[in-house]
Amino acid sequence: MAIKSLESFLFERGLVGSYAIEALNNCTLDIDVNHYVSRLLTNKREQYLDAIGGFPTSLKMYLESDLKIFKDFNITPIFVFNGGLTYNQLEASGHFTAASASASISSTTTSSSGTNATTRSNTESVLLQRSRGWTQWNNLISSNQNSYIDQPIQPQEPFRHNTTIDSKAYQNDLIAYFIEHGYMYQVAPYSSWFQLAYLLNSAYIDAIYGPTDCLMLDCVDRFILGMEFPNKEFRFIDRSRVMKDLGCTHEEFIDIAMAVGNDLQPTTLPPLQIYPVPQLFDIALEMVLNTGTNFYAYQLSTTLQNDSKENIQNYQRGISALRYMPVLKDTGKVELFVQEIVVSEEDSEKNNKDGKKSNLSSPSSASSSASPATTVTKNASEKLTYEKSSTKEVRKPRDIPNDVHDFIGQMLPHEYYFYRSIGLVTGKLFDAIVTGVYPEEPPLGGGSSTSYKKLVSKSVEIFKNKEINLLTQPINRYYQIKQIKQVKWYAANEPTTLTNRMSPSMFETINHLIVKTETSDEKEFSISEFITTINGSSNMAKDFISEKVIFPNSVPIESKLNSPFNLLSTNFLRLLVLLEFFTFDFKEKLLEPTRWGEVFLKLNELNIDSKYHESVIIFLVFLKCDVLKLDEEVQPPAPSALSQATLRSYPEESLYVLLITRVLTLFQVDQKPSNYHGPIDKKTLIFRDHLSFIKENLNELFEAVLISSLTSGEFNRLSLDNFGWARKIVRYLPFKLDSPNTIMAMMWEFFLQKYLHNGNAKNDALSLVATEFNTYKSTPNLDEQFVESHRFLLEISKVMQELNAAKLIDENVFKLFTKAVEFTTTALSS
Amino acid sequence: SVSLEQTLGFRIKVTNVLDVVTEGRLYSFNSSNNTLTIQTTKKNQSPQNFKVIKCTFIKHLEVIGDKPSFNSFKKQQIKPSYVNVERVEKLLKESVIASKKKELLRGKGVSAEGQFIFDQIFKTIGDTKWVAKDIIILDDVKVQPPYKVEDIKVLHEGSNQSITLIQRIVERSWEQLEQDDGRKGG
Amino acid sequence: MKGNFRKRDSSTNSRKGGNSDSNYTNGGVPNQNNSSMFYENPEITRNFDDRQDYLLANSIGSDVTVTVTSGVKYTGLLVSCNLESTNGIDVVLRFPRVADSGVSDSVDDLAKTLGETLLIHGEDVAELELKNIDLSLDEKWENSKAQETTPARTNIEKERVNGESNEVTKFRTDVDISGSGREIKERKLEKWTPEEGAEHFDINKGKALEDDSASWDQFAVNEKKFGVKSTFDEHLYTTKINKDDPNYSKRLQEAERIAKEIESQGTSGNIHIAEDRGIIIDDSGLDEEDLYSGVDRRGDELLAALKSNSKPNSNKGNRYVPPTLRQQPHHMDPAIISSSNSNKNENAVSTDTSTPAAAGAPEGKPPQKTSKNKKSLSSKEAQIEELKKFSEKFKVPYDIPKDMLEVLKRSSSTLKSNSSLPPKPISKTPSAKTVSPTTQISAGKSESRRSGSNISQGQSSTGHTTRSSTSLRRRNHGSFFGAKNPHTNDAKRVLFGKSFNMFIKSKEAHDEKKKGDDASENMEPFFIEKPYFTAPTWLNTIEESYKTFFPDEDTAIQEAQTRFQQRQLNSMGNAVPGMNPAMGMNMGGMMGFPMGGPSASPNPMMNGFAAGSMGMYMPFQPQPMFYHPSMPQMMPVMGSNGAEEGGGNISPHVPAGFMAAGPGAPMGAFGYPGGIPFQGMMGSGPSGMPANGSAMHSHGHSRNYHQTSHHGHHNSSTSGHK
Amino acid sequence: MTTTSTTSVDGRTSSTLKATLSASGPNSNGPTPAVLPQKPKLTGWAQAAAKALPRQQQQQQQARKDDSVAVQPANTKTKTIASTAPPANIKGSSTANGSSTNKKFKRANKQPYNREEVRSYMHKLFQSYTAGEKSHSMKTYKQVLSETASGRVSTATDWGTVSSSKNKNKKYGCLSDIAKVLRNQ
Repeated sequence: MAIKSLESFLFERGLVGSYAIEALNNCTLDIDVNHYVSRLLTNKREQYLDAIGGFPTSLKMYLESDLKIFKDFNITPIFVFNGGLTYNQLEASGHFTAASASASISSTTTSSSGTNATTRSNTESVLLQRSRGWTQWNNLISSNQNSYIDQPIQPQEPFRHNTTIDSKAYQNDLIAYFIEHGYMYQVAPYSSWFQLAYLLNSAYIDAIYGPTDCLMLDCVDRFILGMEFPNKEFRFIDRSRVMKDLGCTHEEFIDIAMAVGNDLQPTTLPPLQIYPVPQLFDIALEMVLNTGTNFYAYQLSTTLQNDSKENIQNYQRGISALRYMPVLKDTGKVELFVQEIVVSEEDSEKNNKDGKKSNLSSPSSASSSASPATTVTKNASEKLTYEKSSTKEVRKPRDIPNDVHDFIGQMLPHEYYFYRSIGLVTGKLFDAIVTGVYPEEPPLGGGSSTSYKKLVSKSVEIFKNKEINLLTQPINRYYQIKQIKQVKWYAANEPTTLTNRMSPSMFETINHLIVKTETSDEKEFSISEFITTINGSSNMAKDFISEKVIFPNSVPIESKLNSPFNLLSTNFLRLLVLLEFFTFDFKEKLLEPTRWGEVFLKLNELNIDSKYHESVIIFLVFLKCDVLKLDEEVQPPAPSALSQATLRSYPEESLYVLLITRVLTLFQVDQKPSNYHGPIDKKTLIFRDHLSFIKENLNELFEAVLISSLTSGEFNRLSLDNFGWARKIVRYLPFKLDSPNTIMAMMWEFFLQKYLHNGNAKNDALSLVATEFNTYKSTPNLDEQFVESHRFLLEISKVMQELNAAKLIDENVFKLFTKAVEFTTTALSS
Repeated sequence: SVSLEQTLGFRIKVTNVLDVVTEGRLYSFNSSNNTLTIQTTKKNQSPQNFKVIKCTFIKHLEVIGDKPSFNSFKKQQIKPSYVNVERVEKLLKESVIASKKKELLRGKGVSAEGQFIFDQIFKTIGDTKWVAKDIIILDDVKVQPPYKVEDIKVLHEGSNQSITLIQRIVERSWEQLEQDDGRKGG
Repeated sequence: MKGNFRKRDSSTNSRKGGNSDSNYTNGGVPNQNNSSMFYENPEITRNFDDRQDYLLANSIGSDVTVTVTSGVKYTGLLVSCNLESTNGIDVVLRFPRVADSGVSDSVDDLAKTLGETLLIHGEDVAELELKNIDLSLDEKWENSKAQETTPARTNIEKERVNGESNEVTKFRTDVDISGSGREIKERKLEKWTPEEGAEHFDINKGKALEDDSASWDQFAVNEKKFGVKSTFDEHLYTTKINKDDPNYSKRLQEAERIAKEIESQGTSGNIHIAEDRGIIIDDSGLDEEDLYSGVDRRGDELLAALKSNSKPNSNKGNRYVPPTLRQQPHHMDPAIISSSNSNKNENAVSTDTSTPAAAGAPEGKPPQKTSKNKKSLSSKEAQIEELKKFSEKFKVPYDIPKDMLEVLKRSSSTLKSNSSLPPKPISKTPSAKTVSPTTQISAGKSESRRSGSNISQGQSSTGHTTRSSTSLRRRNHGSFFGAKNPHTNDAKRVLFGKSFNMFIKSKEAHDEKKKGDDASENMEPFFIEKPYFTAPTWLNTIEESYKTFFPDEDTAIQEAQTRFQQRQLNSMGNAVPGMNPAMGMNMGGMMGFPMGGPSASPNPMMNGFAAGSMGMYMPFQPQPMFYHPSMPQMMPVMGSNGAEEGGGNISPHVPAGFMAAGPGAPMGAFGYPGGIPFQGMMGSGPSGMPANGSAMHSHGHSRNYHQTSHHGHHNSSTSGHK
Repeated sequence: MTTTSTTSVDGRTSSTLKATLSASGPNSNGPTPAVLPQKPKLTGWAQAAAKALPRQQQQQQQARKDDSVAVQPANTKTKTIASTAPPANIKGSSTANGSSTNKKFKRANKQPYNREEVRSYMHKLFQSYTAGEKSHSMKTYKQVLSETASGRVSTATDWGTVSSSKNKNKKYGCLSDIAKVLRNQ
């Protein structure tokens, strides 16, 4: 998030140095992904992303061009992601209330909500702009209702404005990209820029590319703030020079940073919250220099004000997080990164106490930081030298208090942090265990539909309870008693308590399921291979139910899961058992597919392209959840993107279009990176939310199953180094990537609408799509994409046939879908 | 807009049109009769005090402190529960009887001083009652308005003992009244 | 879960139904919302009305005070009120009297007219004050009634039981017990679940301890203590038994055997069992707010207790082990390497019931073979064992009332030993190979410092640079890294792949140790540390809260003050080299500017924000001011004034740091020769009032220096002519 | 056939039951020495019984329990033996049966608020006063007012708050400060 308004201030003051990129030749550069992404996706970019969903394609474009330059100069980048959030950050992001307050603010107007641009949190701004975008869009639609026939309207109001993009959402996609291209990455246990500082200090890297927050660390002398590739330059900040120029001590600087708002303490504290953001740092600095303001003292002195208690608390937590931030050390353990303080030897004891009582970071300001004046009067300097000669300086680490968990978060086992660091888990479940809250935040489409809310409440039984049990069982028993709740944005006051304890535990019920094939270490896991393996067995119960459990240490390595393929297959089978695609009873030695499982096992037989397998599973689980029939309107109904004219003249075909667009939300159009600006469709987006929710939950359940298997010791964890984990395991994890955007669905929607109105002329319809979606840039092979997505529809249609045969879906839905696909076939082949 | 339910439990300070201030927690807001009920005692105290204020009588309402965490019907610690009507009836009868007894000790349309004199005498002599605006003690002595020492009359002859006692009581009472008056003035 | 949802649904349905049944109309007031602030539906209205009706019904028969719209107050006995009135509440008072005559009349005048009963219509009732309302009367009343009737009932029950004594071997259903003669609908037992809220905790208030012990509630205890509903306990009260099951008698025997086992445990040394059997935990630590919100402050203690328990401790006996990980060797060694004293083939046999001695034995000793002789327990026994162990280990330090100490003599001593935490190691790292973080950091620092000296600064800055509006773009020449240029190192990459990996690193550490060990045959096999070794808290070096590291208000302000003065001192010395630092202070105090209210000049910083809402910080533009040669001559005079006022370097009346008005930046400009216009800044306190500073006026040739001390103790003025 | 067993019913011997009953004093809530040692036994027994059941059966029962809606909640903790009261007793009649039911309920759930009964009672009460005004030497405030000196000067009942203040025509006008706080949360 960076220290508010500091960057522009430094530029104005000319305190940002620049170097030619050559200067970084051969170096290892650590990059804070949060900071980096916020530089790449500035305000003007990806403004309509939130209206279509999916991964910001332009990000990939910028990333690729940067990586190319790094390569030219032989710079080795290491990307460091942010991990868990500290209490201050959680509160600011609305974690504990699932952003319900922000969601409600966004529904009212800005003026009445009582927040201004300075005090509003990023989450609030994001939701506010999103709702503004949709409101404008609705108005636009209704005003154009009469004129709109088949020419889709383009939205005018951006859906993102002046907010930082949350890089967390795209973490998995980025990690997948880094693994694929062989770049190094790491997910920090908490703050990413602290991890950078640790790596720099322990000489693993040569330079860091991070946010202005790095100025708060006195162990970082200089860091890179930005890259200007067109000029082949980079911009950097030199700490000592900045401090000298500002004329304040390091402690005062930290005080200012805490007051204006920074990554560790995101809210702007009084008296600064009434000023516009761009001037914050400037004003705060003036106050310190001219009136000797200490912002902590200010908070203490205004105890009568409403929020003063929280402000003091936030300030203290911010400072403390700065002093004691966990980092992943090279020993593989997560420990606090405690900076040293300078104390004079003889006063060591006394000063230590005084130092403790100071809200400023170091007791000996004169020696540890630049003094405000360049020259000192004779008397004063004599005095100083005298003082110096009499005492020796000692560096010692700070004392660590006993309630670090109150401002950072409770500690998890090192092993869990390791899995987070390699991107094996997204970490949302870890955060839930640490904070006691699993937030269900509003999805892109707002989530007002009853079916989505139903899905959220159903997820407790289907996914969440199992996940929590699997993850709390192997760790400190405090977590087995700790209450963990699902908090929903639409009813933040009515949380659902998740069950940590079951007997027998979830792991015990599935740990006899083992898929062990004689495969090479290199065999890649895929759902298709998994199906082949399962179908290859003549007696499932015999082949996949193991008499003995394999996790104890006494079991020899050979009998454990010895290849990544076996590890992932075993846990995928367990996942399917938990999803009731298979029934399993250890006592009865029973393992057989349910009707859903039978359909799943047929995917290879049906010649479904293996790249669609994951989508099909998501689709099956969605149908199994049974919250919304495929042809059922969401409640309350969302406005259709089709025109009134279409809906009235072609009711039957409109229904076809509905089914087609819904299924196509599973299909990602092959795009060239670009900032999207084209038609949008809320109805389709809302349906996408459903599938996206299913996918996220499938991912988390699989993560939980996998972690329970790994921590118990079923897999030889010593057999891989970090790159091995990434390349052989993380890379093949299913359900990791963001769900597709709605572009392909919309292309078909408007294609078919035009086709209907234009006397069934395909070419006109295609050229309409080409112009409306600007495809000459983004999708050069439009025809090919239509053919490809049509193939996808046909494959889904095969699956539907099986589902119908197994009586798992309504026959009417099946017939309707078949007709709909036929309709697309005629349209495309006309 | 917010559900009215959420107003429950707020600590508020109500200033009415006479500038009388009441502080407490919002217990109920009734749009059906346009009143606001405030619980003026602390939560865990028993018995409780309340004040029902008519909304038109409110000049200004101010929230003290933060939003309560328990602002819904479900979370109130006073919730309507079963009321035994018989019990209410019984209590009413009992208190009417008790009040009647007390009522006899209050003079109708008498001055505050008069009532004070009566109370003081009653403390010492149980057989003291009002007859119209006169205080009658032991059916022997009468004190008439304005109840000064001069106003003590003997009804029957030969009860000097009691009369001196009553004189002393009345005298002392007036002294006390004047003191109180002086204090008020200062 | 499903059941819960269904229940909730049905309850809302019934509520709706109830609503339609009731003929209660809203008294003609349309229930719609005129303003956008709140909305209200019939459901809410009804709930609110119920609340008020309930209160009023309970106030019948108590003394109330009615304030009528004229301000007169009447007190009297509330005998009736009209719940249907639409404009206020109609009230009937018995024995009314005037409590306060309000503005106008004398009491006498008003009192004259009162009768025995007074009906005040709602439109006149401005306020109705209800005092001393006891809302628990119904409960008390029921109790007293119940006590009267119970003995009789008990006798009847007794007789009936005697009559049926032939049915000894049968289990009796509710229907049996309540008598087969009556016709009664069969009903299922339901578990008592506490409502959300505090009621079930409040009930115990004000009762003697004995009452509580009988009605001790397991669910309440668990929920109260841990915020967890124990799944296990739920079976205790809700189990149904199927007599027709063929295995019924077998199971019954089994059950009785287990029951006996459990009963024979006794409470000695186990606070948990003691609690469950009706010994009360002291509630005094919880105030109502806590009970109310369901937040248990003991969570911290719980955490602390866990912390101490999770610390590996060789003295401890049976450790609790998660069920998942049973049948594995467990180790008490805090080091990352788990060591066991048994050989590999023994591992399979050893269970977690191995004796403390075996577990805690030092490395050198030959392995003891205790575990082999033990029979492995049946799974059921193991489960009980599990529970027992869990409850033994799971202790939370509580305050125990004095009279309970007798009962808990033994367990309290255990508590004591538990509450004192063992001293913690500062670093857990067992490996000798890894460098301690301290040295690493300092090494890194000195290295970067060295490199720092080689950098040519892009811009030399002296004192205060004025802000330049254009950003300076100047390229640095030379190297970003100083002397030591980085070079790509493949080893680094490999290192990165191996480090940050707890498995590999701990194995390395283990092997390292093994190499150093002569008797390598005795070395234990390597195991990866189990995740449950990690406590939910971070390692600390002192037993204090982070909050204690922050100063109190005075200290913080003082610190800021000192810093501020120091800066002024330095900047003065810097600006006027020939001057005495003492002068600097006084100058600092003097260099103020006249300042009007916030309305003095249009303010560039305001940007439409409400002024004065918080402490506004108001910059302003003074008239250009010029340096005059006569100024230094005035200095001594002013200096003496300063001395008179007790102004040495530090004024005795030091205002709060952020309230002080001081020049700071202007002083830097003061050193320049010639007239230089400069911008001054003036602080204002949180109240929005301009700070109390000194003022300086100029009138043509004559100058008045008017100095005010911060607290206005003393004023003096001097005037000089050119 | 399914038998329901609870902690309060010990069916193994009638003598135990008798002991329990005779032990409980006039107020069956009060603990007596004879009751306490009994309690863990029952707990232990039920605990064991729970364990002796196969898991699946338990689950089925759990499910069945969830589906059923009990006619009346019962508090199984009390030592008193449940006597099922006819629904009419919920209204709080004062028969021995009814009060014992109430007593049983006291701990588990306060009985629900009897809205209709309270309203009709209050209504009747008010009627009795307003209808028989004279019998109680009843005066209304209006009468009192007219008899006093100030009464002749007409007193405005509306203090002009509604019309004069900013809350004009707003139903919830006086709650605006609360609304502000709620919005800013």
